[in-house]
Amino acid sequence: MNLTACLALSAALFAIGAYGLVTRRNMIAALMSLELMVNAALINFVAFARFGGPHHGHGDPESGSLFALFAVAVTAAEMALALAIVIAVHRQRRHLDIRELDGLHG
Amino acid sequence: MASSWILTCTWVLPLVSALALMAFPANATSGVKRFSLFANALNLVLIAWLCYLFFRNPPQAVAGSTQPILAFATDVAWFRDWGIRYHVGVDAISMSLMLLAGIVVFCGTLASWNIESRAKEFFVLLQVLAAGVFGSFIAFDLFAFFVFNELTLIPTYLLIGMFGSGRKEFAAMKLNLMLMGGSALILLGILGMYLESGKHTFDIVELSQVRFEQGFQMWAFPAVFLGFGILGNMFPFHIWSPDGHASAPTAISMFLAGVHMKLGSYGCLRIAMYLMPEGARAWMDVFLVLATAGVVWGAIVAVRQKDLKYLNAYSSVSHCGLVFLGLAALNATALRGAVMQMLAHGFITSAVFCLIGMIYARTHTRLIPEMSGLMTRMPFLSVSFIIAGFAALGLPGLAGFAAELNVFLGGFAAGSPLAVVCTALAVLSIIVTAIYVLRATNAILHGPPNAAAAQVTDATWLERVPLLLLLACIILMGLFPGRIAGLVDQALIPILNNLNR
Amino acid sequence: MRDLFFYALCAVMLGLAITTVLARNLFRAALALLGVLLCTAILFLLLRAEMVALVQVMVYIGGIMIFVLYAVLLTSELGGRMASPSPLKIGASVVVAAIAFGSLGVLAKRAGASIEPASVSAPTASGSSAPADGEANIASLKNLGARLLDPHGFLIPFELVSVLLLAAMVGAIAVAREGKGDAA
Amino acid sequence: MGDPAMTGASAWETLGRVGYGILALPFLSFLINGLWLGRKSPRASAWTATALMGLNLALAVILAMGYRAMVLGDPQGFPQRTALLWNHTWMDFTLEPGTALAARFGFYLDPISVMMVLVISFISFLVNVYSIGYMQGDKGAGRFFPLLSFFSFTMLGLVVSSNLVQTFFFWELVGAASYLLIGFWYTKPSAVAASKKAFVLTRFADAFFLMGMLVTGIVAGGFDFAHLNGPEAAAALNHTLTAGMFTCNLLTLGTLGIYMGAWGKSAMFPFHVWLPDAMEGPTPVSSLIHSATMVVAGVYLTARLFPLFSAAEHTLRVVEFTGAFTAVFAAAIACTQTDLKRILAFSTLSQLGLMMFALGTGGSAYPASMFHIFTHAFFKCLLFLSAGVVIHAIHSNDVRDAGGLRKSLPRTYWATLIAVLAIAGIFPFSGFFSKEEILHAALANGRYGAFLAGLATSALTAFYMSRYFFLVFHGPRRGSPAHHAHGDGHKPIREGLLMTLPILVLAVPSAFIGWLSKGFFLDHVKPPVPGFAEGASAAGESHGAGLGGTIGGGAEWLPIVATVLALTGVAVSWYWYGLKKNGPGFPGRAAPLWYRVLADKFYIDEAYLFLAKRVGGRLIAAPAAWVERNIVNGAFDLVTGAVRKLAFLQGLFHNGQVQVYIAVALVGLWLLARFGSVGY
Repeated sequence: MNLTACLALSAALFAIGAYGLVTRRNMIAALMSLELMVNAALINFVAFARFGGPHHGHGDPESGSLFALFAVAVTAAEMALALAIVIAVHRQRRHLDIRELDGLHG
Repeated sequence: MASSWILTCTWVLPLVSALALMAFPANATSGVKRFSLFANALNLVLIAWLCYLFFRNPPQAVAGSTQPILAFATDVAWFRDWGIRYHVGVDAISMSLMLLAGIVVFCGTLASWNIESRAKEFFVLLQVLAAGVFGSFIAFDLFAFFVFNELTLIPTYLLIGMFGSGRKEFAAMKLNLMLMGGSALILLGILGMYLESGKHTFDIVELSQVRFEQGFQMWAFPAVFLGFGILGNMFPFHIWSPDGHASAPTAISMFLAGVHMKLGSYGCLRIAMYLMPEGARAWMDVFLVLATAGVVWGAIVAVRQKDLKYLNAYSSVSHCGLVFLGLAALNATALRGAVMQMLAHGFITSAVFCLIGMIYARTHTRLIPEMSGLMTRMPFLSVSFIIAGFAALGLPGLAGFAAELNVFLGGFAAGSPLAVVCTALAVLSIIVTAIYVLRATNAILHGPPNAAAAQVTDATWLERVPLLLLLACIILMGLFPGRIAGLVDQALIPILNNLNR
Repeated sequence: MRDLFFYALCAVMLGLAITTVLARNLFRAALALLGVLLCTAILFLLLRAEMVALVQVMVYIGGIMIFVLYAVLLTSELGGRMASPSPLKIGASVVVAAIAFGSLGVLAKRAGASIEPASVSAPTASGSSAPADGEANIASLKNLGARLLDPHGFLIPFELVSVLLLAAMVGAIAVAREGKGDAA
Repeated sequence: MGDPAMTGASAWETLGRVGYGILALPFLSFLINGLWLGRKSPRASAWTATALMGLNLALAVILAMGYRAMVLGDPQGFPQRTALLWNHTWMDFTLEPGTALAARFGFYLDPISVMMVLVISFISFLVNVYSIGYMQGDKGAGRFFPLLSFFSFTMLGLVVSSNLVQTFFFWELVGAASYLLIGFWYTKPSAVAASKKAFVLTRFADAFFLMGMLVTGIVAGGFDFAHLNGPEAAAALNHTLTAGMFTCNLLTLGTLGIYMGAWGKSAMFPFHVWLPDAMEGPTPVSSLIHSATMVVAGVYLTARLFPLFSAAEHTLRVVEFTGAFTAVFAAAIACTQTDLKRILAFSTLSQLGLMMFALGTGGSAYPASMFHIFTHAFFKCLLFLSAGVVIHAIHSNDVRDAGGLRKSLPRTYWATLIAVLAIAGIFPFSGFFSKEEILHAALANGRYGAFLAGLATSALTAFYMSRYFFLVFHGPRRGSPAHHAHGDGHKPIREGLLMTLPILVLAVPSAFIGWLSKGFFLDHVKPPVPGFAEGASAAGESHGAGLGGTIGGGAEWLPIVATVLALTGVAVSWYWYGLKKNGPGFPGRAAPLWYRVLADKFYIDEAYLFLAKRVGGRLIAAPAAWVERNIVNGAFDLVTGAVRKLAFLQGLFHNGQVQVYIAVALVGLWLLARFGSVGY
């Protein structure tokens, strides 16, 4: 158990999340994949806090933990909004298929 | 000089008024109009006062000097590290163009009085556009000039796209794409000069003392001249202008053709020819041919136009061709003719576009075959139209002739066979000009009045003011061109000295 | 022993993560995600970040996952199966995921390599080669609290987060609320 | 004025003010009536304009007297009989540093400018008086008088020009004023078309005038007539350019260009087509155009630059040929026309041709030509004004509707008779003298072709003018259907005083002025060339080919031949139209081909129409417009289209699918990590 292993785990989680984010057609499922990716980021924060960053040679455990905490808070806010949007979209369209929601197409 | 920052006010004032207009509630249409009219009138008064000061005591150029004598100059560092300065000032050329711009903006504001929806946005954009043009005319730093020049593009796009008619999105896009293309060429040349000079400066006065290498000028001159030529409506890059004018609202047509295009020809003279005279001499035969082609082509194509705005747009191509012909003939009389033609065409074409807008507001058509006998119902507008038309076809006593005479005389005096042939062709184009001008006036004003003419009314007093102002300028310049010609000659001395070095 | 536990945890976590992105049933996917989050909390404990682990359990599992489950319940049939993506899309997504993993993996390896040799050469430093032994890299709750409320530390972000959360709350309500027209 | 003490500086100053006044009064009338009074009260504007023109006439008389006393009376001080009242620089052109080419506005006094000022003021005044009556009740009367004043102003400005640029300036303004006046009844499509035709055709010629003027001015080094007419200018111009296989003499080129302007303005063939159509304007305007303004401007310009022209042999031949041809050509057409005013218009063309070819034959014809301008102005004005009375009376322009008006319009009848005799060249009416001088000069200069053309023209003129006279005033009243339809057929025809008074006044000079002023023209009217006054002196010989010769040498038989020819013409006409009471058409059942060709004016108008519509419109302008729309503009569309096609590729990634965006972003992340400096 060292920094590399933790980072590899987080990279794997991130990749899996990315895969889900790109393939899932259901908005909630895509959001859950997004959660996986955020989780990977959290792991990174904590891992660097524990094993030290590349430049300092040692970690700053409080900062790392606090960054993770902030990230959690931000994720919570994000999820709250995202799920609100999900509810709103579902109410309006009766489905949650991302592919139908192509309003960004010029 | 105590009043040195006064020149800056001419572009700050429209900009500030634009900001102030933003604070107006969206539905305060008449308040917005009154405020912008007030601001533009104030600016016109300011410019007129500056002109008065300038013309009362014009700076006299030293005979052999290649440096312009600037009035009301301000020169402060802007981005010190890059040698960018805020250097403004006026000589007779820019002063008279400033006056033109001030008058056209003022008249354009009055001509836009019938705009009701989104008036606030319209006038905000108009003021920004005006600020850009005023700034460009006074800038004597390439970077500042470029910035002001770019400042004009976005409002133009939005004004045509939002307030235009017909294929307005296409026209706005076409216009902006072409002008941006021109800007890219200009930027290329400007940066080239900046790097090539080795003086770490964008200052026009300083760069004018640099003798750039022939090899550099051979590519940089055509780039800059073409870049400005696109803006100045040079054949065959004029194609943005007919669509643009036809789609633009009246004030913007007036402004584009009357003032904005002049920025292009002004840039050709002030930047391309002044800073790279050797390139100018080497390339002028090419531009001579292009200019003549524009003069003749614009006139011939105008004969077949049915839409009044297209007609005047192609007439502008022809008349702007005369500006370039004057520039390309490269002698004192022709250059002076070019400058005077800028002024004359500015006044004339603004008046014509203003009239077309007013006629359109009454008949709801711009198609020549759909109008007839308007003179019976609107004598004032018709007489104004005839005067403006006569000015456009170069009738003596009106502004167009005074300018054309100089251009033609300079063209013949240029001596080279090519110049003489080109000038002769350009002179012959005045026949075609007479044909299309009279065709339009006869068709829409004369003849038996048709149903469309039955309901129209003559101009209101509010509409008469801009027309009278523009026509007064046309007549005054046509009757007494000697004074302005003498002043322009003074301002041309440094440019000519550079061209002859 | 600790390493063994770590790798087992990793395996469970990855398995659950894959279930999350592959499960046809949305509810099952949500449960798998719950598992992943739980395992992450355990991982945090292993990394001696108890506070983060606590928050992970409370906020994520207690809050966000409940949100998600509610959303699932509100919008889908529980037994419903989602359509599987097209093979082309799977292929493309695998490539994307592989690229993401590859690039991050490279970065991870470089990061690890840049730290571990340094710690070998300087054992007197905070000893990241044997993090279990040293206490230097462990955030005590006391220090954490002090840093969080320190005006020169994280006080301002802390306060900003509260504003953010408030804004998110108001926003969520505004977005999800039924329009005035269909409320009646 | 004859007092030598008066001829000091103060007298010149006074004369200068008179000069300003002569130009200012008509302009003032234009401004007052055009901007204000015309709309308020057409009647008041008519009287104001007339009063100002009367004042103008008084000033013109003062000017003429002053000129006579101070210039002609002082042959030592003014050997060339020219003087400048004042001269202001309008614009300087710097061609090379140090040299300046000036465009000036001046008041040039010489015999012909003073003569023209007198004629223009006199005729304008009478036409104004006449118009008060003629335009009464016309809706546009308020517009008419300012324009009429403007027309007089521009012509006055033209004749007093001291400088070629000034001439061109007013030249164009004359054209513009005539455009506005010909198209005065602007709701009438034919009037509108005629005004456009007149302007465009003269404009066509003026483009060449402008070129010729500029080339001449640049090469000769000045635009002033005093300079251009001097030997240095001709010498400076007289060198030949060779460009490949083309050679051209700058003198010929420049003078030909300038003559093109005169060619168009004086409506010489083939530019003559605008003049008959210009009849669409009100009759007073026609009379002004035909007698004192507009068309004589061309002859005047040729005369003004005569010394320069006479140095250019080729140009002089062109002048002679166009003049002679037009004289016969127009006279032949005039014999077949049925429109009152068109007959007169073609007669003007023919008379202008006489004046023009006279100038072309050489120096000794110069006074003859000017003499003819002078006499022609009076009788032609009279003819038009009386034609106006006839038109007013019968409400038609057509001689077929006229006839037998002798009883109802007695004053007009007698005045017209005098004018017809004058134009036909019957002794002792004014036309006889001037025409005889022209023929004399042509003969003396050895230009026999032109001389014969002149003889033929005289005979034809006598024929068609008496035809006009007999058709209108003798024979049965043919009446106008439109007239009867209006229901006012029984209204008695009246000759209003305001309209007949000018006619009667004009009858006096038409009858006597030739006899009275012949001496003046022979003594004083000479091209301002040193040495010319003494006849074929050495200086004149070396300067130009045509300047030699004397007037009236030998050929005592000429007046007799001319009179016999004219009387023959009158007699034939009297036989056909007076005695046999034929209608205006061909005196037979079917008109032969040559008659139809004449009546249809040689189809020149149709040829122009073909040129304008088919060649100009369909072959040049329409394809140009098509090319502009589809090829020049098409280039832009092509470029944007290509960009758009390229953009399609990039559009694959921008399809609105969030997931695609995310995938692209992730690939981007990889690219950053792989190639960027983010990694370490």
